[in-house]
Amino acid sequence: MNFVQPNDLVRVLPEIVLAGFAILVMVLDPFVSSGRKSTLGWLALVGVAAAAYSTSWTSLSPGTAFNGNVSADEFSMYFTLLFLFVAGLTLLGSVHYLERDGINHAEYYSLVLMATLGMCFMAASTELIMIFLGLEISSISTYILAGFKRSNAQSNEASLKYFLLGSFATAFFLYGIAFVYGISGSTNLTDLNVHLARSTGWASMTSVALLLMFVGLGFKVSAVPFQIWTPDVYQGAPAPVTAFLSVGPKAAAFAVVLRVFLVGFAGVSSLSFWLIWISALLTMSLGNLAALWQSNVKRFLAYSSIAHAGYVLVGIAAALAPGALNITRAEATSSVLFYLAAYALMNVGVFILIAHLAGPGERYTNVDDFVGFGFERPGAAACLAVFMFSLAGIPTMAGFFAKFYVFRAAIHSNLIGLTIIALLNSVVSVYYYLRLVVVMYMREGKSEASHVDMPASLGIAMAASLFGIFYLGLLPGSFLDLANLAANRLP
Amino acid sequence: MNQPFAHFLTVLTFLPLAGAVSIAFIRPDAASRIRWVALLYSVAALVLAMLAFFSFDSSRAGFQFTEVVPWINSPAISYSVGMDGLSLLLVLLSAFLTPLSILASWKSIHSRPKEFYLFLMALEAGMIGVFVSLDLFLFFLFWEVMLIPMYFLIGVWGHERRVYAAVKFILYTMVGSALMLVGILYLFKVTGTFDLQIILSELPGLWPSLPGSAQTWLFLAFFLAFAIKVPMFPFHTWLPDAHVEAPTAGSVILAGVLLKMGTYGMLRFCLPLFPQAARDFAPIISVLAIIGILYGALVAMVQPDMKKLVAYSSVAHMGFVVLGIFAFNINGIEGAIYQMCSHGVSTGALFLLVGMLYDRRHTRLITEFGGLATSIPLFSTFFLIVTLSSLGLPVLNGFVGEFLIIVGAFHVKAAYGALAAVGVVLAAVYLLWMYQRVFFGEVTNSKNKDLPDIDAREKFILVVLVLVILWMGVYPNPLLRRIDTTTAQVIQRVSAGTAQMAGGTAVKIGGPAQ
Amino acid sequence: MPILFYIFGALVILAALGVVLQRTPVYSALSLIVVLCALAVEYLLLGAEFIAVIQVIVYAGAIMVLFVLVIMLLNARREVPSSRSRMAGWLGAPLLAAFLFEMLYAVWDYLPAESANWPAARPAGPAPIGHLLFQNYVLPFEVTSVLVLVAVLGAVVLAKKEL
Amino acid sequence: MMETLLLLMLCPPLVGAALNGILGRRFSRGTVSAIGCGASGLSMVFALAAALNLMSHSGTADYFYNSYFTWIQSGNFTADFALYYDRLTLVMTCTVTVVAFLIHLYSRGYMEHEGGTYRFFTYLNLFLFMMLTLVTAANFPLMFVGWEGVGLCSYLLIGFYFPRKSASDAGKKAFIVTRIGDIGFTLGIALIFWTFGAVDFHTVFHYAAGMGMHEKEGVFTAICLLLFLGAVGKSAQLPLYVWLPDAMEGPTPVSALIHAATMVTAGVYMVARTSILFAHAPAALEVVSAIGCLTAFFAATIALCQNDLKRMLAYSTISQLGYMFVGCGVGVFAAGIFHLMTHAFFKSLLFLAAGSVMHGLNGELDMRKMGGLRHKMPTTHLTFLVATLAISGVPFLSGFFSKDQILAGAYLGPLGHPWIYWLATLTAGMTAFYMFRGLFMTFYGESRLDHDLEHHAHESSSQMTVPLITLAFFSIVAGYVGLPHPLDGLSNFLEPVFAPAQALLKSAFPESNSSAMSEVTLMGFSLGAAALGIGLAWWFYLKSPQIPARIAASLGGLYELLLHKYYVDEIYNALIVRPIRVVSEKVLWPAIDAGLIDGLGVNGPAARAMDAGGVLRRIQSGNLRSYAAWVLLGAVAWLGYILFVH
Amino acid sequence: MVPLSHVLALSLILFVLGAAGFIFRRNIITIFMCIELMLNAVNLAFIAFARQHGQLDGQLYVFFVIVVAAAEAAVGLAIIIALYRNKESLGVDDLDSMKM
Repeated sequence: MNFVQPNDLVRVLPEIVLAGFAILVMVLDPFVSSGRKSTLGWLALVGVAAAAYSTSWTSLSPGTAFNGNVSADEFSMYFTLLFLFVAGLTLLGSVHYLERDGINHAEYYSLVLMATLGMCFMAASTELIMIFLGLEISSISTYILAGFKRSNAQSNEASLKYFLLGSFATAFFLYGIAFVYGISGSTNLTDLNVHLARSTGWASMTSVALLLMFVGLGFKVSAVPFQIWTPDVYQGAPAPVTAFLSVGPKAAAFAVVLRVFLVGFAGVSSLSFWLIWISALLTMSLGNLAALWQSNVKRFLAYSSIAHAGYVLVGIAAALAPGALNITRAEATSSVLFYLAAYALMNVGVFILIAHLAGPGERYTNVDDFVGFGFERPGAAACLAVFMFSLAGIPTMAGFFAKFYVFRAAIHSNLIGLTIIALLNSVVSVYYYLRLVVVMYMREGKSEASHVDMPASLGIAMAASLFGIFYLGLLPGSFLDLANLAANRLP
Repeated sequence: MNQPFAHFLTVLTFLPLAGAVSIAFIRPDAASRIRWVALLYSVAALVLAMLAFFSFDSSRAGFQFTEVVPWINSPAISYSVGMDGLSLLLVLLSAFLTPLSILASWKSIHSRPKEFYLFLMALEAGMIGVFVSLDLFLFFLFWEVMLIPMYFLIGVWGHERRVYAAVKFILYTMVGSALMLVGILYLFKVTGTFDLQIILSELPGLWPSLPGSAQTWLFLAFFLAFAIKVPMFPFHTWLPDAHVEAPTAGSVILAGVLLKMGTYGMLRFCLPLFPQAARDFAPIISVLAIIGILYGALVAMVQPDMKKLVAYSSVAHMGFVVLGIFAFNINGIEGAIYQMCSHGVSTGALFLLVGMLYDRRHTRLITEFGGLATSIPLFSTFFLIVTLSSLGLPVLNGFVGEFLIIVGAFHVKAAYGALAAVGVVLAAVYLLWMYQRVFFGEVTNSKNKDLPDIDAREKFILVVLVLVILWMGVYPNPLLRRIDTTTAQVIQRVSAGTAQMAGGTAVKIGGPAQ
Repeated sequence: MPILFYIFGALVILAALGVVLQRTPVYSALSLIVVLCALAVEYLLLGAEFIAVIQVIVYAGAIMVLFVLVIMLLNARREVPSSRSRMAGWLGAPLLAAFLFEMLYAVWDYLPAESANWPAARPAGPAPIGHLLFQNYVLPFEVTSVLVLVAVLGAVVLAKKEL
Repeated sequence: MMETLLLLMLCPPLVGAALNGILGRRFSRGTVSAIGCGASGLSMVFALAAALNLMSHSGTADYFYNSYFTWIQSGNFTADFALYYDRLTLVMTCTVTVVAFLIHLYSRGYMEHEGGTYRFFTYLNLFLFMMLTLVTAANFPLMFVGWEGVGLCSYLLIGFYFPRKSASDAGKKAFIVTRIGDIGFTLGIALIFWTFGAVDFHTVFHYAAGMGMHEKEGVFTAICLLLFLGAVGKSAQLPLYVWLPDAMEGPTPVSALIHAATMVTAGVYMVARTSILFAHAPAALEVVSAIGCLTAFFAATIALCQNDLKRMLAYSTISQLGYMFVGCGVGVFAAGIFHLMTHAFFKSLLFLAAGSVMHGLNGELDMRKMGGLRHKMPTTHLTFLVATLAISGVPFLSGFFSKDQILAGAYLGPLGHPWIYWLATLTAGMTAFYMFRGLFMTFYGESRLDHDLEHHAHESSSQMTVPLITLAFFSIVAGYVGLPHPLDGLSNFLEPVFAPAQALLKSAFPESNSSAMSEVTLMGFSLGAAALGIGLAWWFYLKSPQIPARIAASLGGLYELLLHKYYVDEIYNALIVRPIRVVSEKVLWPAIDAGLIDGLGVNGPAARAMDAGGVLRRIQSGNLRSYAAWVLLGAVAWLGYILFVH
Repeated sequence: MVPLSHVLALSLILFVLGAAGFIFRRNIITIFMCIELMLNAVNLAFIAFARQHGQLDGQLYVFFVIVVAAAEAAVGLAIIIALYRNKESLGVDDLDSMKM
C-alpha cells in the first residue's frame, strides 16, 4: 500500500522546495570560499523564489494531504507566500549585513529557509502535532539565528533567553495539546470542534486545554503577559534576524491562533473571546506605553511590535465576538490576514534598514544617533520616515489600511470600546514613532548612523517593501480580496 | 453640467500634488527655480479655483462638479468629490492663501527650500481634498494625510520649541480623528457605505432601529474631532503653540485654512447627519463657543508674543463661527461660513505681517517694538487695515460674518448675541492695544529705527490682501449667494430631523418673529 | 499493580524534587536520570512498552549523557546563590501553588469519579507503532528529520570553535 | 436726480481720502490740502443742492429713498447700500458739510507746521464721508457703517500725534469705549430685525407707525434702550463719556469737527431718527432724558474747575450733548436737533478759536498761563466771545433759541418733568459761568504768559480767521431758523419727520396747555440763570480773582473731587480695566490655560501615559527567572479567570 | 488500575516541579533540565490519555516529543556553550545586559 499519494507531495511542494534548497545550501557550502558565501544567500533567495513559484502548482490541486495532517488551501497558501516574502526580504537584508559583521556563514541562509519551512507547516497544518513540529522547527532555527553573532554577548543572551523561555512556553503549549488529546482522543482540530459540539460537559478541562495552548501561542505572538521575552530578544538578536523574528514566527503563530480558536475551539468562542479581548487591550497598551520610554531603536520597535500584536488581537477578538455573523467573522479574519501582511512589509523593512544604518557591529542603534540624519541621507531617512508613518497608521500607507480594516471589523462586531482604546493607543504610538522622525529632521546635529550607501540587495528590499506599503496603502482592494479568499477557508 | 472640463475637481485637487512631485525632481540647491515652480502651480490652482467660483451655479442645490470613481471594492470606498457653496468658498480660500504663503516665504526660508515647498504644495492638495471629498473615508484620508506636511512645516522650519509644537499639534488632532474614525466606521456598519450622499438620505430612516443613544455618541465622536480642529475652548491649547512655532507660511495656512476644517466638518457632517443630537447639544456648544470668544480675547490681551496674541484671537474668532453654526438659522450659518473665509483672510494676513516683522527683527515680542509707525509707515498702514478687518470694522471683511452671527445667535438667545458682542469689543481691546504698543509711541529701541519698509514683493502680497479684505467687506454678495442653497439644506435637515424625532412638531427656523 | 504505580510515582516526585532542590548541576542531572527511568516504569505500567524502552535508551541514555557532558565541559559547579529576581522570589512559590491548585481543580472537575475503567491495553510493540507511524504520521516523521537537521546545524554553528 | 446728487455729495470726500491716502506722500502740502478742502467743498455744494432739490419737490414725497446695490443679504436680512434723505437728513448734511468745509479750510492754516498733512486730510475726508454715510444711511446696518467709520477716523485723528503715548492712549480709549456702546447698537439692530423682519428705515418705521401705543411695548423699550446704549457711547453720555475729554489729544480742528460738531452728535441724530420707535417706548425716553440731564449737570460741574481750555470745552460739549438728549427725551425731538445744529456752529467755533489761541501760543492750553490775549488776538477774541455768548444762552444768539426750546420742552414737553427743567436750568447757569470763566481767564485780565510766549503770541493767519468769522456769523444767525413765527421755524420744518412720533406721544401724554405765559416765565428763569452765571464769572475772575482760590480752599474735598473729575477714570480703571487685565494675566492665562487645560487636561494625560509606560517597562527587568514568573503569572491569572470568573 | 486522575495529578506535580525549578534555580543548565522535567510531565499525560482512549497515537506523540527534546537539548546546550565562552558564567541572574 502506498503511504504517500503523489498529490500529497504537490500539496507540500513549497516546503519540499525549501527543504531541498536548505540542504543544497549546506551541501554547497564546502565548495564556496569563505569570502563568497553571499552566493549562498542568493541561492537561498532563489530557493525562496522557487518555493513561491511552486505554490502555483500547489494551488492547482488544493486539498488536504497526508491523512488530513496538512491542508493546502487558500489560507495556508496566503501564509506560505507571506512567509516566503518575509524570508526573501530578510535574505536581501542579510547578505550585506552578514558580510559586514563577519558572520557570513552558509548555516544562516539554510536556517532561514528551514525556519520558513517550519512556519509554513504551522500555517498549513490542521493537526496539532504537525503544528507543534512546525513550531519547533521555526523556533529552534530562530533560537540559533538569534545567537548567530556568537562572539556578541548580547546576541548570546538573547538567544539563550529566547531558547529557555521559548521552551518553557512550548511545554505549556504541548501540555495543552495533551489535554486536547485527552478530551477528544485526537489532535485534529476539526475533530476537536466536532467533539466539543457533541459533548457539553467537561468545561473545565476544555478551559485548561485552551488556556495552556494560549500560553504557548501568546508567547509566540507576544501577547501580554507572555510578551516578556520580546524586547530583550529583539534588541539582542542581529537586526535582520529580528526582522525575521518579529514577523515570521509571529504571523505563523497568529495563523495557528486563528485555526485553534476559530476552528478547534469554535464551540467555546465566548471563552476565548474574552481571553483575547483582555489580552488585546493589555498587549497594545503595554506595548505602546512602554515604548514611550525607549531610546534604543531596536528596543522601541520591539515594543511597537508588541503593540501591533495587540491590534491583530483586536481583529481576532472581532472574529470571536459572540453574535458575530459568519460574514463578519470572515471579514474580521481577513482583516487579521491583511494586517499581518502590512505589518510584515513595514516591520521587516524597518529592521533590515536599521541593520544597515546601525553600522558595523550595530553600534548606532540609539535614537540619538540619528540626530540630523534626515537631511544628511535623504533617501535612507525618507525610507525610515515612511516606515515610521506607516507603522503609526498614517493614511496612504499600508499601516493605515491594516488598522482600518481591523477596526472596521471590530466595530462590526460591536467592539466599540475596544476600538476606541485601540485608536487612542495608536495615537500614543504616533508619539514615539514620530520621535525618530523628529530626531532625524527637526534636531540640529551630526548623525552617527551609517552614511554608507545602501547595498543593492538592501535597495531592492527597500523598493519592494516601500512599493508594498504604498500599494496596500492606496489600492488595498485586490489584496484584501485575496485575504478574504483565504479567510473564507477557515470554517 | 456646468463643469468647465472633465475631471475638473480632480485636476484642481491634484494639481498642487503634481507641483510637489515636480519640485521633488528639482535639484535642492536651485532654490529660485523651486520657488517659481511652487508659485506657478499654486497660482494655477488658484486660477482653477476661480474658474470653479465663476462657473458655480449658485441656484442649484446639491453638489456640483461631482465625480465618482470606485476605488476600493470591499468595503466600497469610492473616490467621490464634489462641491457645494461651502466647499467652493473654502477651496477658494485655500487656493488663495497658498500662493501668498509661498510669496511670503520667498526670502525667509533659507534652509531646505525644496522640502519646504514640497510640503507646502502637498499640504494644499490635502486641504483641497478635504473640502471636496464626498466620501467619508476619502475625507478622513485627506484629513489625516494633511497632518504630515503640516507637521514637517512646523517641526523643521519652525522656531525654538518647534518640536514640542509639532508633536502636540499632530497628537491633539489625532486624538480627535481617532474618535471620528470610530464614528465613521459605525456609520458604515449601519448604512453599509461611506458615501456621504447615500448616508444622508438613508440615515434618517435608520435611527429608529438603532439604540437611542447612538446619535448622541456619533455626534460627539465627530464633534470632538472638529472641536479640536477649530479649536474650541477647552481644546484649544495646541493652537498657540503650533502658531507660534510654525514658520510664517505654516501659521498662515494653519490659521487660514486648517482651522476651518473643524467648522467645515460641523456643517458638513455633524449637523446634517445628527440633527437631533446637534440640537440637544447646541446650548452647551454655544456656551462653550461664547466662553471661547471671551476667554480667547482675554487671554490674547495679555500675550507678550504677537503670534500668540493672534493665535488666541483665532480662538475667539472661531468661537464666533461655532456660535453661528449652532444658531441653526440662515443668518447664523451664513455668517459663520462668511466668517470662516474672512477669518482666513484677515488672520492669514496678520500672520503674514507678523512674519514680515519677524524677518526684519527676528523677534515677535511686543515689548521689543514701539514707534514702528514712524520708521515703517507703509507697513504700519497695512497692518492697521488688517487689524481693523480682524476686529470687525464695517466695510471690511470681518464685520459681515460677525454681524450676521450676532444677529443669528441673538435670535436663539439674546444673551448669546450680547456676549458675542462683548467679544467684539474685547477684540478691539487686544488688537488696538497690541497695535499701539508696536506701532505708536516713540522709537525707543534703536534696532527699530532703520528698518526697511516693505519691498515690492511684500507690497504686492499686502495690496492683494487689502483688496480682498475690502471687497469682502463691501460686496459680500457674490460669496453669500453661493452658500444660500447649502445653508438652506443644512437648516432643512436640522429642522426635518428634529421634527421627525419630536413627533412632527415643526421647529421654526430663521425668519422674523412677527 | 497500582501499588507499583504509586511507588514509582513517589520516586518520580522525589527525584524531581532532587532535580529542583540540588544546587549542584551534576546532582540535578543524576536526579533527572532517576526521574526518567522511574517514568519509564510508569509508561510500562500504562502499557507503553516501546516508549518505555525509548525513554530509557534515548532520553536517559543519549540526551542525559549530553547534559552531563556539557556540565563537565563547562565545569559547572555548585551554583552561587543570587537573588536578583524579586518577582520570582516573592511571587514564584505562590504562583506555582496557585497553578497547581487550579490545574488539579480542573482535572478533578473533569474526572470526578474515582473509577478506573481503562479499556484494554492495545499491544504497543514496535510493529503496531511503526505501522501507525508510517501510515498516519508519515509527514510528522519526515518533518522530524528536518528538525533534527536543524538541531545538528545549530549545534555545529554555535558550539564549533571556528567556522 | 436726487440719487445722483447724494452720490455726488458722498463721493468727493471718499475720492479725496483715497487720493491723499494712496498718493498723498508724493503730493506737495498744497496739493494735499487743496484736494482735502476741494473734496469737502464739493460735498457741501452737493449737500446744499440736494437740500434745494428736496425743498423744490416738497409735497410730493416726505422722503427720498434709493438703493444702489445690495450689501449684505442673508435670508430675510437685507441691508442695501441705500440712502435715505428727508428733512432731518437735510439739516444734518447741511450742518455737517458746512462745518466740515470750514474746518477743512481752517486746517490748512492750522496744520501748516505739522508733519503728515496728507494723513490728516485723508482721515478728515474719510471722516466726512463716513459721517455723511451715517446721516444718509437708509438702514441700520449702513448707519452702523458710518457710525463705526467715524469712530475709526476719530481713533486715527485722536492718535494723530501717535508718538505721544497719551495721544495713542486716548485714541484707543475713544474707540473701545464707544465700541462698548456699539454692543447696544448691534444688538438693537438684531432685535429690530427679529421684530420687524427688516432693518431698513422705511419698513421699520412704517411698521412702527402702524402699531398702537403699548403694543409690544417691552420689545420697543428693549430696542430703544439698546440703541440708546450706542448713542451713549458715541455721544459721550454717562457713564461712557470718559473718552471725550481725552480725545482732546487730537489736533484741534479734529476736536472741533469730530468731537464737538458732528460725530458726537450722531447719538442724538440716531435717537431723533428713530423717534417713532422711541415714541413707542416712553420708559426708554425717560431714560434718555434722565441720562441726558444728569450728564449735562455732571459734566458742567467738572467743567467748572478745568484749567485746560480744550478740556473745559470738551466737558462743555458733553454737557451740551446732554441737553440735546434731554430735548429728545422729553419728546421735543426738533428742539434736540435744533440745539445740535446751533451747537455745531458755536462749539466748533469755540474749538477753532481755542485752536487759534494754541496756535498763537505754541500749543499752550493751560488757561492759568494765559490772560489778556484780547489785544494780541483780536479776531480770535471776538469770535470766541460770540460763541461764548451763544453757548451761554444770551438772547438773540443761536444758543439762546435752541436751549430755550429744550428747556421749555423739559417743562412742558410730553414727557417733561419739573426736576429735569430745574436741573437743566441750573446747568445753563453753570455753563454761562464756566464759559465766561474761560473767556476771562484767556482773553481778559493781566497776561500770565511766559516771557518767551509773550513775544511769540500772535493772531492767526487769515486762513484760520476767515472760518472763525464765518462760524461766528452762523453762531449768531443759526438760531433764527428756529424762531416759531417770523420764519418757517425748524420745528415746523422737521414736522414731517417727527409727526408720527409726536402724534403718538401726544395721544399717550396729553400735555398741559403750553400757554405763552408759562413759556415766557421759563425763559425768564433761564435768562436769570445765565445772567447769574456770567455775573459770578465776572466777579470771580475779573473783579476779585483771589476769590476762586479761597472758595477752592474752603471747599477742599469737593474742589479736589471736581478738579479730578470725580476720579471716574481712576474708578473705572480700578473696577474694570485692571481687574480684567489682572484676571487675564494672572488667572486665565497661567492658571486656566497653561495650568488647568494644558497642564491637567493635555500634558497631564500625556505625563500619566509616560508614567504608566515608565512603570510598565520595569516589568522588563532583564531577569530570566522573573520573566518565567511573569509567564506563569499570566497562566495563573488567565486560568483563574476562565475557571472561576468567566 | 489507578484512576486516570491520579496519573494526571502525578503529571501535574511533575510539571509544576519543572516550572518551580525554572523559577528558582540559578544555573542555566539546571533550568534547562527542569524544562525536560516539564516535557516528561507532558509525556506522561500523553501516555495516560492514550491508554484512556485505547489508542496508540498518544504514544507516538511521545515519540515525537522525545525527538524534539533531543533536538532542543542539542541546540540548547550549544547555545549555553556559546554563551559560556563569552560570559564565563552559567548564572542566570547575570543575564541582564538588556532591560527596561
